[in-house]
Amino acid sequence: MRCLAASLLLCAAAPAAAQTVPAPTLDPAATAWMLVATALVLLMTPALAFFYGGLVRSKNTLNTMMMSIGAMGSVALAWTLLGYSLAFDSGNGFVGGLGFAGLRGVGLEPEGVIPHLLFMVYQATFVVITAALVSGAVAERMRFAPYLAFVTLWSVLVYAPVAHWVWDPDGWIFQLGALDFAGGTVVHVNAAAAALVAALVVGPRRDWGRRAILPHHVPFVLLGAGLLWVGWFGFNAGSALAANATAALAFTNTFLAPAAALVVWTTLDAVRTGKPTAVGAATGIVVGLVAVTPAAGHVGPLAALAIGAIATFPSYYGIVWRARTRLDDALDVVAAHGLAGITGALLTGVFAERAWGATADGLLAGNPAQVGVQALALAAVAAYSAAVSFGLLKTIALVTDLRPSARDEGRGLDLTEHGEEAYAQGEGAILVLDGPPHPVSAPVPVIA
Amino acid sequence: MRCLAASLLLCAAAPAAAQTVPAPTLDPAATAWMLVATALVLLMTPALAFFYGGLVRSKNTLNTMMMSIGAMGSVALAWTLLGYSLAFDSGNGFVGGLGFAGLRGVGLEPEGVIPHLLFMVYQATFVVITAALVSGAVAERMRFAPYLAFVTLWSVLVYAPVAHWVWDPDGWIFQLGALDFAGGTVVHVNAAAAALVAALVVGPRRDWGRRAILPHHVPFVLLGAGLLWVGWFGFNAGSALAANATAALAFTNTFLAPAAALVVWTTLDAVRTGKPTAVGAATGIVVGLVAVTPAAGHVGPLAALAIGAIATFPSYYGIVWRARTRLDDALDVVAAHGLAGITGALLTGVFAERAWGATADGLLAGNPAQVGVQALALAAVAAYSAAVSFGLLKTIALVTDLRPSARDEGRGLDLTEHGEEAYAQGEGAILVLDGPPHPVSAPVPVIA
Amino acid sequence: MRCLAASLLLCAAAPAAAQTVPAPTLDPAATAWMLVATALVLLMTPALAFFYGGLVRSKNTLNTMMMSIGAMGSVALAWTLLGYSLAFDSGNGFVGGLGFAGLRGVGLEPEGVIPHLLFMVYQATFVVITAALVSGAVAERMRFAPYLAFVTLWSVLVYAPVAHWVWDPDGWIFQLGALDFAGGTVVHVNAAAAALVAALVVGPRRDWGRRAILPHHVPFVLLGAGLLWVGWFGFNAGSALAANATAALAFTNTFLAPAAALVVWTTLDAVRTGKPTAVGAATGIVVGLVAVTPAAGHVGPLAALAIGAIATFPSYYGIVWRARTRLDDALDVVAAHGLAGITGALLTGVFAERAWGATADGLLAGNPAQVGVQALALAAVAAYSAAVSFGLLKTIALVTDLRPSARDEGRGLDLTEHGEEAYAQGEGAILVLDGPPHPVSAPVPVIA
Amino acid sequence: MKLVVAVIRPERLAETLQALYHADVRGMTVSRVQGHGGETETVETYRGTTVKMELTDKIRIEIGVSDAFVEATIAAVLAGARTGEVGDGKVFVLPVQRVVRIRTGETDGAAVTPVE
Amino acid sequence: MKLVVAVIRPERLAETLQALYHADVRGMTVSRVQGHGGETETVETYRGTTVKMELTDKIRIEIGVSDAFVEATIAAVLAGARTGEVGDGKVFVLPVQRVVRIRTGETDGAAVTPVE
Amino acid sequence: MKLVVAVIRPERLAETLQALYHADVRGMTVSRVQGHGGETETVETYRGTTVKMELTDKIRIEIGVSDAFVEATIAAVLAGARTGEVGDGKVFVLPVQRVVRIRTGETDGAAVTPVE
Ligand SMILES: Nc1ncnc2c1ncn2[C@@H]1O[C@H](COP(=O)(O)OP(=O)(O)O)[C@@H](O)[C@H]1O
Ligand SMILES: Nc1ncnc2c1ncn2[C@@H]1O[C@H](COP(=O)(O)OP(=O)(O)O)[C@@H](O)[C@H]1O
Ligand SMILES: Nc1ncnc2c1ncn2[C@@H]1O[C@H](COP(=O)(O)OP(=O)(O)O)[C@@H](O)[C@H]1O
Repeated sequence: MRCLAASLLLCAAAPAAAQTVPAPTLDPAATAWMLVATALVLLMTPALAFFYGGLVRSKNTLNTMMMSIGAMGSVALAWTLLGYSLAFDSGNGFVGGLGFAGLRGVGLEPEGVIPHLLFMVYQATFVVITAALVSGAVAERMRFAPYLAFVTLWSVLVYAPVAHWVWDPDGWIFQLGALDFAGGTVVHVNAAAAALVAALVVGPRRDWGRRAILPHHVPFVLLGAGLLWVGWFGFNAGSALAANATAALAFTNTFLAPAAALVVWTTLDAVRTGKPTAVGAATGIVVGLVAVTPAAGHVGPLAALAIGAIATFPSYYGIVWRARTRLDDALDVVAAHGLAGITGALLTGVFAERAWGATADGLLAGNPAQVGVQALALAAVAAYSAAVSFGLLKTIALVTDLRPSARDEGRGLDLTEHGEEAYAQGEGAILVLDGPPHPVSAPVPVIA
Repeated sequence: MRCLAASLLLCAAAPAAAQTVPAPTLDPAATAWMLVATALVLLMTPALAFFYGGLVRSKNTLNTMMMSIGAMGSVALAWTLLGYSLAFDSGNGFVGGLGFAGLRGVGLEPEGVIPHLLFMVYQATFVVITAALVSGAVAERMRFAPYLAFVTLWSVLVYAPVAHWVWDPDGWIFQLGALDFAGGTVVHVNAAAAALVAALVVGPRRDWGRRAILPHHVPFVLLGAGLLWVGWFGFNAGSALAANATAALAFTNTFLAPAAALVVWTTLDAVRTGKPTAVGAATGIVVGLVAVTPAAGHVGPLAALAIGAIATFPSYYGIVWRARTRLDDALDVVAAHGLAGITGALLTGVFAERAWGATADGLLAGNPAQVGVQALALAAVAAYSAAVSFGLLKTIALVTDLRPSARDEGRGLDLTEHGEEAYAQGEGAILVLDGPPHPVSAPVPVIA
Repeated sequence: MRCLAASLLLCAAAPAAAQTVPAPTLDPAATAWMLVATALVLLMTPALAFFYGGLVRSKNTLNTMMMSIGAMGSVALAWTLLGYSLAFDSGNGFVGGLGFAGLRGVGLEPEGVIPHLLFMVYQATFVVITAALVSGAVAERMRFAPYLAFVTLWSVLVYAPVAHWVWDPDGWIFQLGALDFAGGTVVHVNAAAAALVAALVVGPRRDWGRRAILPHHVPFVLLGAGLLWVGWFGFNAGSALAANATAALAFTNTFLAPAAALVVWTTLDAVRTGKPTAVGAATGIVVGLVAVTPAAGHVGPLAALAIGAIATFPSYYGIVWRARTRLDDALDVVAAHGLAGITGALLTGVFAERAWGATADGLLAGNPAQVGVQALALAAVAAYSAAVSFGLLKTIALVTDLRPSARDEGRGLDLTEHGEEAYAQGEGAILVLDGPPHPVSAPVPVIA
Repeated sequence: MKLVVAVIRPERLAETLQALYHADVRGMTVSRVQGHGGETETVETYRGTTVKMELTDKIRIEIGVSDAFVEATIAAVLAGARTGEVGDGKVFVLPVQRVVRIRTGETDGAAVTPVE
Repeated sequence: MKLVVAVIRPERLAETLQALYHADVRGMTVSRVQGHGGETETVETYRGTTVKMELTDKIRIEIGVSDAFVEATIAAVLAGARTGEVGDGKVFVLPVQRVVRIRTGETDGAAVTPVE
Repeated sequence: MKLVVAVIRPERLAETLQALYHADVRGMTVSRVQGHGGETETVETYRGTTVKMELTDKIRIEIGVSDAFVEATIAAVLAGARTGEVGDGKVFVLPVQRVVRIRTGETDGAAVTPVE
């Protein structure tokens, strides 16, 4: 729970961690931690670029990576200049005001116990990775420009209001009392709903289901998963917005849930096919991380283990099932982020405990209503994100093609969208200089 | 020295860093640092996956990487549920109690000056990387399931008691006064002893010594070494368990020793073969890091330079010599971690100075007995680890084969153990759908 | 601005962040942050190894990477033993004394609010990356030994005095009042001047301009850029030397400037060739980071956006133009670090504001003279660096060849300088044992 | 005995393999190559450098067949690999003087008799 | 003049090179290929996708030899590459009309005379 | 119809392509191979292991030409690929019985007539 207004309460509730923080001063230790946490969350976007980039075919490597890297530019700017205000300025229950637009009034004064600008940047790293997550659903067949336009607009029109609903004390979901510590709903379910719609609107890859499409670089997938895990500590434990006991709890849970998910996923793999796969291990880690995200500062460590283990099942079987459908969610954003996000959010409603610092108890602590609140929040966010995503994509499609031609898709988007190859050997590459490359005297081609 | 009870003394002894820390409260700055240090140590395991994965042939890349990644699941869980208690619960001189089993009583209350759960997770990241280190000795020819069973059991039966011996105030080696700041003995010599035994029990690769076996991806080795160095700051400076002068000293030494080792190793390479190799540079960095691990918070910076430089020699010549023997310690765990760990631990006994914060002086400060204490600790840990490792491997071998068949070993473990290729081109891959892949009318094969 | 003496003033000036820090005690939160910041800056050197290594042809991958990794050894030692003293010991306006040589008197006592040794190591990570930057200009055709000798001597004879000029309160540029928060001039322009001279003295690659030379691994370039961005937070925000509002401001600016540069660069690419390239995106990020380096703690966030956006233009067109000249600055160090460093330093003189913590106002705040001061500092540093670099290279050339033979250059420096291949397949590799590899009975070669 | 060498588009490999399979051709050797022919060149840009790629990725398939099978094999390749666009590739038929199966040392006809 | 083309298992390359060396064959050209034949297919799984790999890694060796050397060359390949398991590969002998050594322009016999 | 197979140094590929282009040869197929011949071996060291690399990177070019073009093609390869140092490579000329253009099914002469 990263609501600023509530942080004092939270700290007070955290076992053995009561600290009286005089509200309006900077806390250097919190600042130190949040500087690092922000850097860690930023790391997640290049990490995702490798996670996703390794899963596609080599001819689409750079395009897939650029879908993440590109978001670090345009989405970051859109957030800074507008989205942040819509999310965190006080407004009504549905959207924040324009008071912080263009960073007006956002300076070094404390917001909670850290400088306001640092809080803004920390949140910016969230929206960047959220937007980048969407790209997995449309990998290998969406053109770069409409993709970037889509996620940039989405970050302002969907992410910012949803963040306001859930995290701002004014927000209607916040006021309902839904628990979302670090963004299970705001980040993962939100992105997955957009991903689902994007996969459907853009349509499947032309050779999907007709040809085997294999990950071209599994070590990159493992690199991505490893760096994502490290970065996720900033994501979850940073959401405590201070270097306190809540941060330590969120950190611990962010260690335990993926460890449990990794063990369960590997076991499911071994049982189903006899072979625990590396792609599976990487996926299991991410699923465990997603599932614990809404719960991280609200549940105890054994509950985190349970959440990581349980959340594995829907995602695992969702992935296996999806491959048999006609839904070309190329890198399984819906199964990995959507299903695990939903499971995590619902289980947060089950396992949350005031004793561990949650602002509300969950089912097991005697408050079954919390599960309903969680479900409502999920449904609202997913529906809103899906609806606006649909409208956005259809609108962009009026202006430009969402997809490359069949020929370009066949040759790979690295060449056709970016004019580059990921792994160039340089053979047969002729340098184009100012004059003609090699002066030919009326070529009389005889043999071709 | 990470013993909690002694931390006050330590701080007091550290030059110009006397701080009076009221024992039972959380220190936010220490918490901030330890959150980060824990994340950094966790990063070391994926880093090791790349260090090791780059050194093997491409057909065994994923298997080698999974040996590290897999430990992040099962070893982490075993530690959380049992190992931590055996290591850090009060017990007798040989093993801790079961008081913390299942995380009973491990909450957010301060342990030292940080939340107890954070201390537990910090230690968990140590056991994960220690277990993963062992895999280098059996790379390219041990089956995944028995490997994972072995290191998981080893982490409970060997690592946890040894950590208790050395780091718990009850531990018999602790009480002897052996110095091991961040785990030269507990981590590196311990892992190397297990690695030696595992290499011998599993036996050499079938083509070892008969064929040239070359690292398939040296940039990965450099990536691993670079990330290991960064992570190692968490490992060594985090072992101060606070953001104090001792942490800064350990950090400094963790910068200087590998720098010195890198220079010396590169020079030895240039002298021996005329060419300073990249694999050598990466190895030199790791050796310097290993050697300074036991010394990091106990010696001054010039001593750290000396330790890094001196420790290079046994490891360098150990690696050259080992390649001429029949010991197929495939990735030289014994030479890089064992010899450097031993050298570092003994040199800690030489260079330790109370003036720099050590709890005992070393040889050069007039206490030659410390070297003997260090040697005793090394011998005990190595012997225990070797003996139990032998028993464990022989036991597991009763249940399942430790090794793949000759055919599977030849084809590579990625395919045979994990059903994947690291770098799939997708050529000739036929999608298996629910029905038969391509319906054939009574194939009458005429040509093959 | 990392001048220690001025840090109190700075903090006092930073809006809403006034803290009274009792000078001679350690600040644990500052220590926590600076431990991390130092680790982050160290990460930048392996990151650069991948950024540069991906841009060259595969036959020169390891050599290019080793040019960065090697600096982590010899340059680090030279700094520790001598350079640090020349830079930060009190001396005259041009060079520091020898008081800190061999780390004499450099211990755990506070320097500012962090342990002196930590300050020394933090600065060491700067000189390492600065030296490594130079390598991009001579990639693919400078021998390793003279390269390493050059940058090591350069780090002592150029970097250390220049750091003294700019950052030490005694330094003549410091006293002029030039603003260089984290090293736009000391690091980037300084390195670029050396790079320019080195490219000219060493001469172009033999096939430069005659053959297409393509980056062999663009994902590595993106990995490098991503890790550089993360590390740069330590570089810029760490230069506040405390976890305070200035650090938060520098951090924010280090997020915004590259985001803006990324957007502008990608747009320029799309406009010029119709295709936004991944190499371009990576380059844009680096250029934005370079440009904001001198400004990071001196300007507001909107100014940082402007700096990132504006600095893109000279670097972009500089790179396009350079490829048409005979200057083989292979990886465009001059355009990416020199031009962006100059632009950033001048714009610091434009946008600096005391209100944001700068020690002087810039042009827009009514102090046009600051731009002149910035220009003078740039000219002096560039001229000194270029002159001494020239002398050093010519001197080294007297002792040994700077370049490999044409044949070695053609075969690639990995093989000829390091005796390794980056990506060995192992085919046709014959193990050399003690005896002859395969005993041959008087080979009578008939066919070749 | 003939050696049929076909150079095809990578994206038609699966179809070509399937067509060969239907034609009861089982033994073949495949490699990744690059071809130059009538296809339009691609332009790539790396920083200030612009290059024309004169080579396009292709797949080379080498199939040893008995004389009677040559026609069927060529027909299968044509059926599997054709898109009708420039760049579909070529088939070369080379004479073979001898074929040996390494496993058994059998030669010629026997060498290319299937296993099962 | 003949061109002996052998397709062998990668793990037998070192032995095959050695056998050729003993047979005094010095010049050859080697490439990585993939083969389809009688070997059992491998199954791989990537998330929900299961695939059969119809191609197995092989090495192709191309050796230009004078007619008198053909037998010795084939014998060396057979000796070095055979394991007796399905998948050992094939040797094809192709007629060659001309050989030119690029360095000198020498043709035929002279073109394949060794250097030292 | 002939198939001209040239094995050359990678660093001479650009020049060779250009020479072929000037000789009006447009269709060809190129692959990365490794060769063994008279070149001195390279020594590499990986930790304690020292190896001799017996293979050197080469490029293999396969060019289908009508009989009248054989000489010009060989001359172009020699002009483009020669450095005069050991390791320049070889050219083999193989007879071809039939050529088919996959796109159109045209055979022989017609199959190798250019597109534009
Ligand atoms: N004369 C030739 N010799 C060898 N390979 C050729 C020849 N001509 C074409 N090829 C191969 O066939 C591919 C397709 O040829 P191209 O002329 O582009 O198309 P098409 O065959 O449809 O006219 C080329 O990329 C090349 O690999
Ligand atoms: N007819 C053929 N044409 C070309 N290559 C072949 C042919 N038959 C087999 N090969 C090559 O030989 C390899 C081994 O053949 P296979 O039939 O599997 O085993 P074996 O030769 O032991 O019966 C194949 O993988 C393929 O590369
Ligand atoms: N008999 C041969 N058969 C096939 N390829 C050969 C043969 N001899 C040489 N080659 C190829 O030609 C390359 C150069 O040959 P080499 O003997 O080293 O030099 P040169 O041709 O200049 O005497 C070799 O690396 C190999 O790829």
